[in-house]
Amino acid sequence: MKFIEIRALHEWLDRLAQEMTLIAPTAVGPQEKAPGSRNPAAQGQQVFYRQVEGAAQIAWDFTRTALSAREHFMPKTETLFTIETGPDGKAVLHETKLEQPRVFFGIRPCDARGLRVLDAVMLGQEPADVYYAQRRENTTLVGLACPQMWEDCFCNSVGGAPDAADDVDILLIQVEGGFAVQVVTEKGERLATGMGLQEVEGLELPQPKLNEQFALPTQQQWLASFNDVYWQRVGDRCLSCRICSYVCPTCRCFDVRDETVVTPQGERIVRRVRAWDSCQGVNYRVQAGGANPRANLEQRLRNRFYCKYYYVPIDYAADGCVGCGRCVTACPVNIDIREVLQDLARREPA
Amino acid sequence: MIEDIRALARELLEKGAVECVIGYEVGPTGRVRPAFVYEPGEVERLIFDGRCDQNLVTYLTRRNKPRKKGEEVPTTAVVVKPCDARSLRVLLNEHQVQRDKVYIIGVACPGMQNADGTPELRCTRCDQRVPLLYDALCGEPPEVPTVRDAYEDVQQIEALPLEERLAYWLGELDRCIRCYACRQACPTCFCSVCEAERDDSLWVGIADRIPEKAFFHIIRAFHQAGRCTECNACEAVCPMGIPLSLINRKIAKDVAQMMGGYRAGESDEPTPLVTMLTGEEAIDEIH
Amino acid sequence: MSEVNPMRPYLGTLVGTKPLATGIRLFQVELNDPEEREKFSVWRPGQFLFFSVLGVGEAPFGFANIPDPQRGPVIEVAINKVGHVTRAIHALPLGATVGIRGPLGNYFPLEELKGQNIVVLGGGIGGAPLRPVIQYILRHRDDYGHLTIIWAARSPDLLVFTDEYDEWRSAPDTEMHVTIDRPAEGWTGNVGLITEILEKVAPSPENATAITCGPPIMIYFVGKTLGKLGFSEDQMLTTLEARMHCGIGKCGRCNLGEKLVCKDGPVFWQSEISTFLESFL
Amino acid sequence: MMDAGRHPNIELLSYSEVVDVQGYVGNFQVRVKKKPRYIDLEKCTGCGECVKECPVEVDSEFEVGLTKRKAIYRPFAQAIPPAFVIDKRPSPCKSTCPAHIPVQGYIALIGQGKYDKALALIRETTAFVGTLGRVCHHPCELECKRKDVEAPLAICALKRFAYDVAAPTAPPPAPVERVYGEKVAVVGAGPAGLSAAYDLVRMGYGVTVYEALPVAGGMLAVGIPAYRLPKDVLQQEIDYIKALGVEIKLNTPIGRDGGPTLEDLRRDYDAVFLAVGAHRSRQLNIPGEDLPGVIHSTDFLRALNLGQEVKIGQRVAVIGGGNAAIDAARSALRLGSQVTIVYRRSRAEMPAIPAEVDAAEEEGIAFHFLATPVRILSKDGRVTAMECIRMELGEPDESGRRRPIPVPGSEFTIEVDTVIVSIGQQPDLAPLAGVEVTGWGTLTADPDTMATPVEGVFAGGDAVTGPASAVWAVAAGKRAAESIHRYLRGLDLHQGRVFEWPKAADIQVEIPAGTEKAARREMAALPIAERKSTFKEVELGFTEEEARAEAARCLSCAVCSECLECVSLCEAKAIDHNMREEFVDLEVGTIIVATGFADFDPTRLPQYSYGRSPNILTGMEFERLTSAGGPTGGEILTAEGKVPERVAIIHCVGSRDVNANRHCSRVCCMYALKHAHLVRDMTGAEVYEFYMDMRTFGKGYEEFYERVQEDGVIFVRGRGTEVRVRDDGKLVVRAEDTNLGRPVSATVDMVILGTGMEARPDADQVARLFGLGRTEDGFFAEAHPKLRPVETNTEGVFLAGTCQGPRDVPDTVAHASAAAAQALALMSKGVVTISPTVSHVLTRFCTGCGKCVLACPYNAITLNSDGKAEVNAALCKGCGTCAAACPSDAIVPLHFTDDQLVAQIVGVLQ
Repeated sequence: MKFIEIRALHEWLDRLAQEMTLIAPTAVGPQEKAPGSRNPAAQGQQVFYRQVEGAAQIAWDFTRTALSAREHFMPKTETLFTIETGPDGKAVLHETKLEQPRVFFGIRPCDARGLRVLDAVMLGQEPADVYYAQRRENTTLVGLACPQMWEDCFCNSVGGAPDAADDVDILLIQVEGGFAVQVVTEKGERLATGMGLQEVEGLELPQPKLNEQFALPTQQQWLASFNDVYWQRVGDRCLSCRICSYVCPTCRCFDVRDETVVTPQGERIVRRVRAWDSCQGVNYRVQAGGANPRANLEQRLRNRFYCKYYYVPIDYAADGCVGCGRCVTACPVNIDIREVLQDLARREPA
Repeated sequence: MIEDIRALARELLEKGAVECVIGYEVGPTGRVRPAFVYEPGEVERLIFDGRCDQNLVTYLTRRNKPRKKGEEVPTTAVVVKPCDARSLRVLLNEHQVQRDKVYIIGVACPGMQNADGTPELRCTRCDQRVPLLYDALCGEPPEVPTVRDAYEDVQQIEALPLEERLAYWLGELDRCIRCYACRQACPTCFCSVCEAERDDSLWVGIADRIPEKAFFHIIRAFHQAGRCTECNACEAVCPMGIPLSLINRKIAKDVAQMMGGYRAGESDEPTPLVTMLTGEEAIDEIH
Repeated sequence: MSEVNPMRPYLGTLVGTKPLATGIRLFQVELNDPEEREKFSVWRPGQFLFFSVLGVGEAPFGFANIPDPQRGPVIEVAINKVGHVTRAIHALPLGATVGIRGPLGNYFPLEELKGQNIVVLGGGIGGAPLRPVIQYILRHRDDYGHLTIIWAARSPDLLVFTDEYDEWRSAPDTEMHVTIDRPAEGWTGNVGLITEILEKVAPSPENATAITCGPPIMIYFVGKTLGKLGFSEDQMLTTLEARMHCGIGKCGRCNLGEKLVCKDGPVFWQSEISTFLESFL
Repeated sequence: MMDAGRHPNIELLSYSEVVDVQGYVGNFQVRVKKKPRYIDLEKCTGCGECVKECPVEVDSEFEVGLTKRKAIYRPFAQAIPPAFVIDKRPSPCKSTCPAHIPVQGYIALIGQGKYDKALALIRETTAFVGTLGRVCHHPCELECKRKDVEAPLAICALKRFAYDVAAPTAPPPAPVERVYGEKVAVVGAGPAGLSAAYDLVRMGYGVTVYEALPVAGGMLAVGIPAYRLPKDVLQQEIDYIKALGVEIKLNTPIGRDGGPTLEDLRRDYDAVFLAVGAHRSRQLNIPGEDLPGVIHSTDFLRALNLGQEVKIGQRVAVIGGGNAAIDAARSALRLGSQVTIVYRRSRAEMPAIPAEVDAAEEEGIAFHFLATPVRILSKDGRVTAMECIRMELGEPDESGRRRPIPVPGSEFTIEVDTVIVSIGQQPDLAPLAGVEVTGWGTLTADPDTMATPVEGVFAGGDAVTGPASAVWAVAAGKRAAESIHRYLRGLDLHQGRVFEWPKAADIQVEIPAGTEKAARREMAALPIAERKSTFKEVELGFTEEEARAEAARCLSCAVCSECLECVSLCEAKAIDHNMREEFVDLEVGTIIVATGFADFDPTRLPQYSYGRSPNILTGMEFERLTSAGGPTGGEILTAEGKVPERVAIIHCVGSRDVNANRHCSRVCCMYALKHAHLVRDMTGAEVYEFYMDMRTFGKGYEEFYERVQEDGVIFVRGRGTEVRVRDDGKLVVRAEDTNLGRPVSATVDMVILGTGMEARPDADQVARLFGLGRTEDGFFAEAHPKLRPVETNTEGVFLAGTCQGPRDVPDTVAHASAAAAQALALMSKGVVTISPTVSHVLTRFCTGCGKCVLACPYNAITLNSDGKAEVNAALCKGCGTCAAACPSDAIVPLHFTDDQLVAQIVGVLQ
């Protein structure tokens, strides 16, 4: 088993940060906020995956980041191209440039698994999304296994594991004095050459503590429940606030719009941007004539659950949910996807 | 108090006086959340204590619309704390809720608590223990020595030099992901299409950049001027932990100062910010 | 960029425009790059495209014509002024540069319908995506049986392609009926909903396929009426509309249940629609 | 003015107010409130006879307070219409009185020495003048506004005075002629029953009163001891009622002892009024209550009042704290006993009239508060003592009083041989079969109309309310009488009746400036020693002098006292004190607003000492002073009645002053010159004019200025900065003479302040009503200062005169003519053209919050049945205020959309 000492790891990371873009979990925001707040986000600093300058900025002791790794592959906002006027007065389109190679360090296994879902949607079917593809290609994922499953996590119920190496290029597992290192892919291999790994015999890997596993509803149960009043009852509580889709590692809905910005220097920049969107928004599916097939809140809420567990598997042959539990923690009105799944799973197939 | 609420809820549901009672319950993982009770047999789910800090009035706007065109609007009972009652008053003033379609179960408020059991900050500066309006009052008003809000938190920010204040806000707003949860949780944000989400918006794009984020929050704050009841719902739901209520409280403080102590939702008078449109004089004073 | 970027539009020029009805105009676009023009020239009736006003935005529209061998691939779309993009399109001057993405989505399986009688039912602006169907059938007139065109609008000023009715009517083995919802001054033709005239015309379901396009509620009721006339769900084709931002199954917006209108549609058999989890209404 | 008043096409709605304006140009609906004038305009000849006997005087508005006017008055000599008007407002005393006796009226009449008229006036309302004057608990006095000066009027004592002094000599009344055939039976000859009988007989009905007791008067006769209400007083009043034609059948109980039953009465009479009172005592329910030494106050007082022999012991305990308990105690005292009152609450909670409690204490009655008997001890069948327990006060009960709770182990004993129980009474309803009884053991009757659930049967008084006060019984009787009349006439029992009078607290009364304090008179009382042994009346009543002095303290809150003197004086029979306000709905096409201005109130500028000397006058006051109809008959005199030797006139008071109004009032210079000329001309006094600039533009004005200069008026250029009142009354005016550049002063006898014009204080209200804008100075805004000086931004509404800005008479006339011409132009055209720039609602975005409705200055926006905003294009002026107010961006002014504005801005910037 390969092993790296903490100091060596830090040195390697510091080097990496010099050479390329290093993204890693880091604490953001003011230290002192409302420590006792009922809103977990307001209690203190939150950890995000952000570009860091070196190992010192990396947060090592964190549960899961406030936002998933998705923001680095499908940014909250990205410019697809700018529109300029050429010398002949005709429009010229300039597509966004390629990003530099980067290392995504410290990605949790569930977030990495989320990328698998995004891959299926964005790349799995022709034509592929070139922007996503570039970022994906240029990034090497160094995963950091969870020592345990946290409150609200349920990756083990949806086929994942806190120390799964399936979707990363390299996986680090914390052990006494350093990290056990699993190099998973060729891409990982290339990166690992500079790491200075030691080979340690008989390294014992800790067994992460798991949360209780529960059974998921079957396809039949999903089908049979579509028109159930149950959704109305869950929807009663929903605020349509969209937090769930924004913190989700696999939600990929986007909006595209053109915008014209005049810089303070008087330069007029016209660009086409795309930005995150959420199926929970009231006007998400309004049609030109004003018709809205998902005008009701419970229809939109239902759409989200079905998208994860029914539509994505059918349309893209991937599991739509990785069980990271972010939506559970963040939902201000405690709509708990686990509760919904278990409620449905208990139903007799019609 | 819990028993009073349950008994009242049961009576209302049994009589058919209301279709649904909105209150609080404890979810399966022990978190307190809004409860929608339709059957008299389910009233035992209802609870009330210092954890019930969500503003349930938010749900009324939605329930006040007929589900299908022409259908009658059902009557809903809702558990309302003193702060929530002010939001409700604003909604009533602005025709978003029909008074006869809502049964107000007022609760004498013990003050809300943080997760660690300490009193919520906003409750320490609130001097209302009994809602300003209700159809029935549950619980005995506790005598909690409280001070009327002096906006110390706002004053602290105001005291910062301009650059620091700007830096503070840009730092906070940088985390905003434009999820609009603040808006959705806000009882008095009820536009059918938000200014910040209009396809044809001339003023704010969809991008997740600081100018757009700041613009969204500023628009929201201005739209809340004279209407925000400082219920803190926006801040309580923010997944990024942005101190949103500070923005609104800053405006509320200014409104109170300029409009003779006006506090939103305390009377059925419309907000003076609409009715006092005498532009010229003010311009005169500036120059 | 090595690959083709599906989000990048081809640039074209607005070469012609004419009013069709109140608030509705026909726009003719020619792509600038001859290579792209060639690639594009294969669109089929029922497919759609994204029309960009650069700097304002893009929106999806059905093709309103089929590629014309004589004129070259001039793209025609009929656009109703309803939103900010369509308002901008209506304001474009001739010669303006526009963006076109497509052709996207599936199409009416007209090849498979050869030899059949066709009933075309268009409501309002919904007539636009059916015009290529009519054009295609008229161009291949001998391949098809009887053609019934039923055209409806709320009022006379909302009827589209009125200047082509005579041509359509005079085509061999073709009948055309036009109706408006409510009586209007100076209107001497049929008055009544499209379903009423459909019942009156009562086309035979024998070896026939009905192709419908219009607002959701019209599609729903026309489907019912056709059913009454004996059409099976496998004899009804329709094209659905949805709000979308990519047209290629990525943006996640246009789904009806597990079906994506952009990728799995926009053309559906009624038999497919009736198995949708989610209603399009 | 006369021409306008007489013109057949001009309808003058005087004494009226516009309360609502709806609609838009060509289609205004105007709602006008016509205040009651109490004078029929058609009949009033304007002779002025009515004024002569009016006892009420208030400051005359027209004479700016320099003279007085009566409550019935003509605003000014040339008023159009020339009719009189009565200034009548609600008064706390009459509103509070359960029987609504016109208190202020009889007090005014007493004040004028018209005692017989005072008595007659009270008798218009009630026959029990002397009785209520003695036993009433007079809630009116609690609310009398005079209490804000020093103490309320002794209203009750004045009523008694009117009776005492006038009743003995008043001729007995003639029987009232029967007008209606119907007969009414009244059960119970107490205050309620007799009051109903009194009113009904005067309306012209036949009335028979059935009384179980051998005397009439109910509790007044058998419950109240003679030292409070002498028997002869009550008897005289009952005799008065009988003389009108009321038949009283004594010793005739209903439903028992062989008397007729209620059914009999219902059969034999057309209506029945049950006023059986509450004569049955409540029981203590403690051991020993049945002992012979324990009696009930009702029995005790009844026996005493009926002259029967009553045996009580030496040591008497009275249980209870109501009036009956006090009456029983004081009566027992007069029978020679030692008396202790035991009451379970404290003195503050006693329901008895406080003065009665005081009197009892004075007479030597002992009190045990916060105690209640638990048993009565006896020896050999005779009461020896009473064991009591102490109480403490707990939470308030449903009566609002704190509930007494026994203190365990606090028992104590009082040695007594007689116990008089007086803890309340209830009606004895057992004989009245068929009536509905409440949980309190009282009769069920509508509290407003007194109707019972039984057809044709009404009920009131203690039988309905439980034991209450005499005046409440009188009130109930009166209400019942009105209801019975309506019932018998087939009229609605409710329509047009006022059951809820304004609460005294809600009646705004301004205490006239200069009201001096004057102590409340109290009646003389019988010496204590004499009281203890006799049943002679304790209170002795007012002397004439006392009564008139007390009456003079009345503040005339209602202005009109309703003494009705004017009614008898008016030969044209034009006065109707029962007029109500009316609402008139008008449909008009155009509106001209000519609401005038307000004279600047110089007390706002204290440096001018206005109000600190009567010789500092406003221009308007001086104007009245010089008028032949004014207070001095047109002579210019100081308040001391002397011809002034030096007079100062100060210009620009409240005008051209950043501390008051910045505008120039435009007329002051000219009127100041006129005043200077008048003073010079009429008195020859030296006149100083302190002016800033002399503004005498216009035809003939400068010439007049020159003439006044020639008159010898001394002009000082510089604002008068201060007026000081010297100790000797002379006035010192200071100013800076800007010509000389140094301060100057003048000592004068009179100062005339050239007060300016400003917008009326109610201008904001009027502006809202008619959808008018206002300029910075507060006057109504014209549509354009140069081109559209009479139009407003609300189409169809025009301005005339000083409501739009200061102007003099000729300019006002010209402005008014212009407004009339504009209105006519619009009317003759018959159509209006509106601008296409109107607001448009995008319903998809509209949330119906109603902000635009509030913001729209033209009332052009309403919420429709879908809860969405809707713009009336005819009213909309396209001002865009709504668009600014709309938080949802759901309302746009057409042709000024955001897109269009941005396009313009971009165009400008490029």
